[in-house]
Amino acid sequence: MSSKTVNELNWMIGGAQGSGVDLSASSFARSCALAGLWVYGTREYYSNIKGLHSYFEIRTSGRQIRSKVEGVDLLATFDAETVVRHADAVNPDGGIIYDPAVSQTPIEKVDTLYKDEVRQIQARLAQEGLGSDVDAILEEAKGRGVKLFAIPYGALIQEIAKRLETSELTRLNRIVNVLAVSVSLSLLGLDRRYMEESVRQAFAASRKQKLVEMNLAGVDRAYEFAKEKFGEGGLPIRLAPIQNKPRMFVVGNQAVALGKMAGGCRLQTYYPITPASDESEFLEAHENFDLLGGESNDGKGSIVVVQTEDEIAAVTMAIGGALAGTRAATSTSGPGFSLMVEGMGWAGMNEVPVVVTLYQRGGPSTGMPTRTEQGDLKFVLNASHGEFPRMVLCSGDMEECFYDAFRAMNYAERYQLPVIHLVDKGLANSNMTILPPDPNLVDIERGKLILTSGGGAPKDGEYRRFAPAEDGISPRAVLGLKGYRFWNTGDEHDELGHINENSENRIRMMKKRMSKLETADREIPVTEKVGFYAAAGRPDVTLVSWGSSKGAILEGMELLEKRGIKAEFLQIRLASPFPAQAVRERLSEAKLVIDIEQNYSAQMAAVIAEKTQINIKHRVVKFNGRPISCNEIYDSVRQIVARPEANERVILTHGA
Amino acid sequence: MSSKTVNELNWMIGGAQGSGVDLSASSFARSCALAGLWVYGTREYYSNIKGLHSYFEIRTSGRQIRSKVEGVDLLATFDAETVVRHADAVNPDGGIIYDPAVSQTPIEKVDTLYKDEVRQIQARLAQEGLGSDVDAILEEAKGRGVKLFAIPYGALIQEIAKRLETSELTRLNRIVNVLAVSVSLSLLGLDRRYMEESVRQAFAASRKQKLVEMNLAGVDRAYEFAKEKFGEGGLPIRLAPIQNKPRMFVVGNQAVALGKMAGGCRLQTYYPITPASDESEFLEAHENFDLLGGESNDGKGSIVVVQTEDEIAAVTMAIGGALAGTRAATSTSGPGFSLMVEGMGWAGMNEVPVVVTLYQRGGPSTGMPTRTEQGDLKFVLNASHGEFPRMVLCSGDMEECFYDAFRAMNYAERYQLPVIHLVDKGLANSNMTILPPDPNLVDIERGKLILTSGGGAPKDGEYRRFAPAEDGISPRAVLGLKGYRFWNTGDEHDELGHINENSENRIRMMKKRMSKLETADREIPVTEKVGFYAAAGRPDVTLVSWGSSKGAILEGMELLEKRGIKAEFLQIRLASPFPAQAVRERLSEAKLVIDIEQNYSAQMAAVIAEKTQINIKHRVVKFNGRPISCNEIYDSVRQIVARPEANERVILTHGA
Amino acid sequence: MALKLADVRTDLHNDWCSGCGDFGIEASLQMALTEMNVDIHRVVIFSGIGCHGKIVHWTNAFGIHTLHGRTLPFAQGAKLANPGLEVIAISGDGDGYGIGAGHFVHSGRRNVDMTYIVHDNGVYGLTKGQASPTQKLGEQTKSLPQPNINSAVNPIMLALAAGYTFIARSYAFDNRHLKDTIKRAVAHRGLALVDVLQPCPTYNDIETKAFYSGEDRPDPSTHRPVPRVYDIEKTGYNPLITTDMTNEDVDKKTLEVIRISNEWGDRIPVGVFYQNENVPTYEDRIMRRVPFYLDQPPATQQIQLQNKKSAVDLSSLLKELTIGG
Amino acid sequence: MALKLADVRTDLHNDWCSGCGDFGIEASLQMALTEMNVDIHRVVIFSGIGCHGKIVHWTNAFGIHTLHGRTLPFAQGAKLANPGLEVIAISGDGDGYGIGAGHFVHSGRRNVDMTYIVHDNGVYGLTKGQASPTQKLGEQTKSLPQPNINSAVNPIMLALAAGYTFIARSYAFDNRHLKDTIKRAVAHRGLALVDVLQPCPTYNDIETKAFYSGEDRPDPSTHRPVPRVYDIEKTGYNPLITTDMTNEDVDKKTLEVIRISNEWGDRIPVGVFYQNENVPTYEDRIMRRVPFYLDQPPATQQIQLQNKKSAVDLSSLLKELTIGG
Ligand SMILES: Cc1ncc(C[n+]2csc(CCOP(=O)(O)OP(=O)(O)O)c2C)c(N)n1
Ligand SMILES: Cc1ncc(C[n+]2csc(CCOP(=O)(O)OP(=O)(O)O)c2C)c(N)n1
Ligand code: SF4
Ligand code: SF4
Ligand SMILES: [Mg+2]
Ligand SMILES: [Mg+2]
Repeated sequence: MSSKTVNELNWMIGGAQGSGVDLSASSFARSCALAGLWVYGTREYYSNIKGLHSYFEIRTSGRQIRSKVEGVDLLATFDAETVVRHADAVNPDGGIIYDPAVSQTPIEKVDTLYKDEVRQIQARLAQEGLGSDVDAILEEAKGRGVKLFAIPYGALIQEIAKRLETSELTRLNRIVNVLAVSVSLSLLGLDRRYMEESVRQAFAASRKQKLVEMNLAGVDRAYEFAKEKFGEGGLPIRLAPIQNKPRMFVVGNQAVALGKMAGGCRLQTYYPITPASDESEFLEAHENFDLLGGESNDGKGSIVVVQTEDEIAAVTMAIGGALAGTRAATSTSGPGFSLMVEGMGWAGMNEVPVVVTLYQRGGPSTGMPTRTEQGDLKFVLNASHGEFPRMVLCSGDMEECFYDAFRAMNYAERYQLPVIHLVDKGLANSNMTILPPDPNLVDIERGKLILTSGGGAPKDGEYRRFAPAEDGISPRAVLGLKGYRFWNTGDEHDELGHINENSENRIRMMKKRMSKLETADREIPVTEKVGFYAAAGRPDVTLVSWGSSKGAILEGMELLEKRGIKAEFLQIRLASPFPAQAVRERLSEAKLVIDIEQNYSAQMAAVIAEKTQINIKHRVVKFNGRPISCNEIYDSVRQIVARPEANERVILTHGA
Repeated sequence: MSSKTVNELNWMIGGAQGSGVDLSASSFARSCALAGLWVYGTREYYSNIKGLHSYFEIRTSGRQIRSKVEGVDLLATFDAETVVRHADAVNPDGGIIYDPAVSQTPIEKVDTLYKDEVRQIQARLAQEGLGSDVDAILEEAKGRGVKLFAIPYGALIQEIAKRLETSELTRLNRIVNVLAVSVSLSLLGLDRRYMEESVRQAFAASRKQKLVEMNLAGVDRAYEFAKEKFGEGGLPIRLAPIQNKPRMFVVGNQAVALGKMAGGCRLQTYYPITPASDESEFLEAHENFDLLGGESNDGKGSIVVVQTEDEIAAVTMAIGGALAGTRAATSTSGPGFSLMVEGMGWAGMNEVPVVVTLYQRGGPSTGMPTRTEQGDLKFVLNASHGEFPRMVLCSGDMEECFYDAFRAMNYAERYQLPVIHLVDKGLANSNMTILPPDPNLVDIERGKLILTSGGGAPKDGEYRRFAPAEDGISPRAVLGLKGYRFWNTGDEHDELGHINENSENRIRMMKKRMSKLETADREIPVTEKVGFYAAAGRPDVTLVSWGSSKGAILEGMELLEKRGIKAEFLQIRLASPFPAQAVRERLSEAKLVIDIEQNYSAQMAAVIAEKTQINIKHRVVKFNGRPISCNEIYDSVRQIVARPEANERVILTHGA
Repeated sequence: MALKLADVRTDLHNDWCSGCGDFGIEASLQMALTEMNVDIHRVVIFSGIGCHGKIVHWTNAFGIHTLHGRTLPFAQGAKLANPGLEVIAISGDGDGYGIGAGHFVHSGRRNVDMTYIVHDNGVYGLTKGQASPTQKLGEQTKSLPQPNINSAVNPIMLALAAGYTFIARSYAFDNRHLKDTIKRAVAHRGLALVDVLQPCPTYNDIETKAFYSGEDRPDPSTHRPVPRVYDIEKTGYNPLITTDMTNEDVDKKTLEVIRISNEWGDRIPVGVFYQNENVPTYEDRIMRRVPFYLDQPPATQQIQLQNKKSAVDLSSLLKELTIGG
Repeated sequence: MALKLADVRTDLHNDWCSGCGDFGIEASLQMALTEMNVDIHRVVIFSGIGCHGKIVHWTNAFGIHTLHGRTLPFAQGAKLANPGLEVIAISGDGDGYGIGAGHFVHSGRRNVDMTYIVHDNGVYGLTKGQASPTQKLGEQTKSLPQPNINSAVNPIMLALAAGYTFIARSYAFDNRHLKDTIKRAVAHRGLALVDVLQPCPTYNDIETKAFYSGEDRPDPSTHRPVPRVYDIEKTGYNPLITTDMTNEDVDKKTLEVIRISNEWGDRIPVGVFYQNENVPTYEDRIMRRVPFYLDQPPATQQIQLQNKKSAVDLSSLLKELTIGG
């Protein structure tokens, strides 16, 4: 069996929302992680609470991985729909686990498929001379070499019920998930103890011993059954434990939450919205946290999380908090941000540090709430009427989510302006194993903040909140600080903060505010502005991108290199102030530049054109709401490199 | 007296808000217009109801004029502040009308001056060795050659009271305005009958005979007094009647309102905001209007104007109306638009024709509510999360306000998308004489609208609101039309309008929507996209601009030409879809290009860079909230042409 | 030609959770549509964002699924543009009483002749169960990490304060009552609110179906559950404000509405709380300014002539603005 | 050290119209500030956009002139970040009851311990006199082209429905009453509303100073005007909700509040309508979750160590998320 690939797997599980698919996926991932493997998982689901189809892909590997890959090695299903939707994604030498009880289900009876989808599948099967039910789909797969593993879930559950001497079949039915995962792991040859531990950890919080027992019985029976029935299963992949170092297993919005916490955020306001609210709920669930060497309050710090009546209140309440001197943030998605723009302008005008984490999702309007997109870049760069400075950070991966969330809090206070931290659903809902982030890599920098009377005391006795300053940044006092009275207004104002419409004052204040962006541009090291990943050798192609495409691009580059195409990668991390010089330098030397983005119009390319007058002719865009895979990067770049003139704009379409 | 300039005058009047300055200005302008002269007037005022300083400049001429000019020929004042603020703007051979009763007022007693302003003026006077009161200012002016005309308003009013045998001195005091205007006109030699007629017209609506009498008595006494006292006054300017053709005398927001009305708008929603609400109030005051050849309803049509609870309601209510089949619009300024962006996205997603007239004003945030700016361009181009097509029209003058308002209604229905009509405070609050616009120059084009059952009937019996179409535009039915049921949702949807998250459907729908911009770009004639004003001969410089700078640029070009600088002018009228080809063609041939804008960052230059990769290095910007004058154009362009390398960015600062 | 239920249902897959009270509301609404004396082609249903919002897709009438919290202004825009439409606006409690509270209040001030149904389930369903504005202070439904920190609004009282002229409450699983209430709301001249108590089995484990139907408290003699929900009109309560009532009478009625609306716990009142047709509708008010409004509302006016030119005769207006001549 | 009025005034030029009721409110507020037992350095005043909004610039305390309609969320943010601040939020009636109605309602549900003063002049002053939400249906103030088309809200009732725990009304030109009411509002534990009847001589020619003071109706014997405004507390009314009251008592009081608040015309009630300190404040509610909230609120927590590193010890959290090891 030496021809087997070891520890390179893409596993998929699907099922109705709310039927426990998420639990399956995480217990699979956890088992792998417990075995020391690296994991990268993505989640796809509809804007629905229960019943519509959702699926997870879990990649696992012996080395760290950070993107989605095309082709499923093993597809675990327990309903008809998952077979129908995903069988065609299974690699020719992969496998499908299915329930023989659903194999007779006609396609048109899967009523959570759209009518068009049913018609398309039926037409395809008809063309191949196949029937029109799940069996036909399975047959089709088998024809391609896919191995089929029938699991009589019902019978297995009956047996387990007997063993446990229980009659709670409804509850037991839920262990169908554990069965599917366990059969998978057995087929892949991973020792059952990882799955057992995974189950124990999963139910640790609930403290329901009964539940743990049931599930462990499921693991037991499933491993047994698979061994008996399929032996080694004939799959070309094996999973083998490799080490045992601790790893964090996080989703993107947790990484952001941790970064905010470490970065000093003590007031988070939010209005519920997918996929942002998970972050706020995580913060709320951890509102009391440990302090280093703190004696007072039992060494506890805390964050106040407020659910507001809408996003207008969320942003303005955060601003109110920031005025009082706390680091304040809010978190939202496109529709919510659309309501925040007036507040952003006020913060810009009054030089208030406030951070908005924006989880981009499919737009416009309500769009595709649970799908990913990078469609809000130009909006946030220009949001709100009039002109004021703002900073925009774009995170490309889990680690950047953490550090950028931390840095956003710093930037906001250092430059006294609103900061937008751009992430997206792809990051927010992906989970992966990473090495624990180190909060000590970033200092807390509060800039010209006056927290105590006497600090940065005004020379002439009168505190002037908007006093002129070389770098545009005036010493900032907080509400309630004796001797530092100030005023704020959304109107143009004088140095004290009172309304002032005088022409010279206006010009001075506009210049002062806008010049802060130049200060930031000067002070921030280029490594925080762009990421650069050189090619091994003289590059054939320069890829430019931002945000969550990063992982797929880095892995796509490896694939390209294997085929002799040397790619380098310029990742824009700071969209405002825009690192025009760095970008111009990189791009003006480039041979062939390809802009890669998850939106329709290649928004970053537009920004680059505006800021550098470099027109990136070649563009790879994806806007179907599904994240980019490394293979799509590989394919599209190869296509363009092969025939640049014929492929100026490549639209990626993968993803079910 | 043949050395006198005839019919070229810049007259200014100032005073406290609410003290009747606006009435004075319009009666002056009206008198000139009655004499057949062309008029152009601008208004400056604070965000205040009563008491703070406001002033009007009225230019009048024998030929049509369309911009502000530097230097005042005759300054009419009746308070101290106006003298203090504006005396220095009076041309050396001009004049100042003032009340000797205020000449002893110390500068620091003018408490509506900001403290800084007081200090500055005092310092200036001290340096010149002058006192520190109004007299000192007058003396300073006199030193420059300015003529002073003292009008003892109080005494004159007493006399008039006696003549009229009235004791209503408080009411009579208000005729101080009429006195100042009449003295002005007398000094300028315009026959008093124009002023008399002007007074009659001004009070025609109020039907208060007494008021008319009082004011006519004022005209009488003022002319008398001026004649006695100053004779011809020694001013180098005369006004002489030239013809008597009817002219419209309009302010910008009336021009927009008329264009909307003619353009078929029948539902206007609004939330009060400066300087937009005047338009809605004009519409409301004229909600019942005449129809051509209409028999029903006594030949009356009507528009429903709704004051909403906020701008979110304004835009969504307009959208609701549009869905029912009416042409619907709303009107706002920056802060209001900031609240409308979510609604815009919904309209974009659901392909609903809705028009938003955006009166730009000084930003960001509350900014300078009564001052002008062109600061919202990039915001409206990118407003709201995600990507959807929108059109953006930019009007450059009164006539364009009318025709663009009309066309905006057409475009919205033809391309089934939200249209933003960008104007600004400079246009909205300026008034001028124009030839009456001709609504017949534009056809009403409703595009693929189905208003009656059977029109554009669906082939397969089922109406599909978002049916695919070559040009991206599907036949559009309205709510309540039998046989044409449809659904809408902000979510991505199928052809019927139901939620659909399928990947292929998503790609198809995104392409369909976005392609409408290409259709519009193809169909709309270039003359509606850009204005082009050639130089007389081979141009030395190409000016690029948009919106209300147009008038100043055209007149500035004339001034430049006199000094031998030949300028051509490219006016961007359609900002989306952006006429990239036309602009690229014009600019790539240009020798020296100067971008002129009324904002801080030269936003249109950024858009041009993005769309054409042409970087316009030279920029003239103004962001102090005061409109550009033709002289500022002249000066700044001359400065750049003389030394291009030393003057990449010129900031204009004029205006009190 | 009488409509059948199937006529007013689309054939789309309904993706609400099984047991969701929304099904009851959908069925009642659709039954009301078949029984009502209105032309179904003129019926337009608006909804907001939330689980409830999908109702328009399951219903075979013009269906506009709007933005979160904005149902009311969208709906009013359509109705004012074409008063011939029969407009039914639908919200969730988060949508309508939460983010939409401002519109809720101001719509009452207008009294546009239409119906407003609110799916009141105490939670934000579609965003996974956060507390909605009708959830009580200190309650802790399933998915809350901590007890609810905000006090609840009383929608009946809020509606009264805002000026709604028809205020009712019903219960999602009392089909007949809900259907009849919707019919009465539609028939009402003016803005009609129907607050519908709606179990959300997925996230609200407090105000469940069992709770409303009193399954925890069987009648000692019959052993059958005693429902908490009771119909105030069956107790003899009369919601009508009539023209012959004195100001004191009206005051008294108002106070009674509020008193009853505060009942919760063992007795939960449903029924029509308040109906007052003596307040002019917004349409009536427009008519005073625009005499031909109802004959030629915005949506049906001819705006162009045969030759495509504007139908408007601007001449008198232009004259008004013209000087000289 | 007692403050003098001059200490709490800035020396800026005040640009309200002469005779404006805002002057009365300003004076009363400033007098209250001098008389109140709070450290003026901890006082922060928030205002909205409108004529009223400029009040913070004339007042010598921290002054935040916010956005139109958003006064309340700004103010709550500051108060929650630092509960040691004495926060006074100020709105116009357009600002607070119009565009801000949603925040108005939801702030009531929170009951943050602060004061909210509304300048209630029946118009949108700063945008030139459009009708505000408190202007009555059919009224036509000076600058309206047509009679007002919307019904008025009753702010007292709305506040009650929303959960305000102190609800008062006063009159801009009754300095003493207004000042005292503001002091009581500030002293109140919880969210306190003071609706202030404010003449706008420029745009509201109906509810004028003369109207409120009854200049059109002299007492037949004394020939002195009989003011319309009367103090309910002087008639023996007691606004307090006490812990020993039964539910029925509370209900009765509530209904009385509403009944009185509906009075308008010949008798216009002012005074404290309702005060209930038995409802926990939002701060109390936070304390149940975050025990050290009041000692170490967000604004005063140390977030960094001496060496500039984060003060947070993430290790237990990271462990929670860690697998293996
Ligand atoms: C502006 C905006 N903010 C937030 C959301 C996210 N969102 C979707 S549904 C929902 C709440 C729905 O609650 P409710 O109105 O009670 O409806 P239910 O799901 O309970 O039927 C929210 C907050 C959104 N779509 N738009
Ligand atoms: C979002 C937004 N919309 C509109 C405005 C314009 N605006 C300025 S003041 C005002 C109304 C003020 O009325 P009110 O709150 O009653 O205050 P008052 O002037 O009467 O004191 C409005 C609508 C604005 N500033 N912001
Ligand atoms: S989450 Fe609740 S409201 Fe939404 S569909 Fe499920 S049960 Fe119904
Ligand atoms: S407009 Fe009215 S509210 Fe505003 S300052 Fe003048 S009088 Fe006062
Ligand atoms: Mg709900
Ligand atoms: Mg007001």
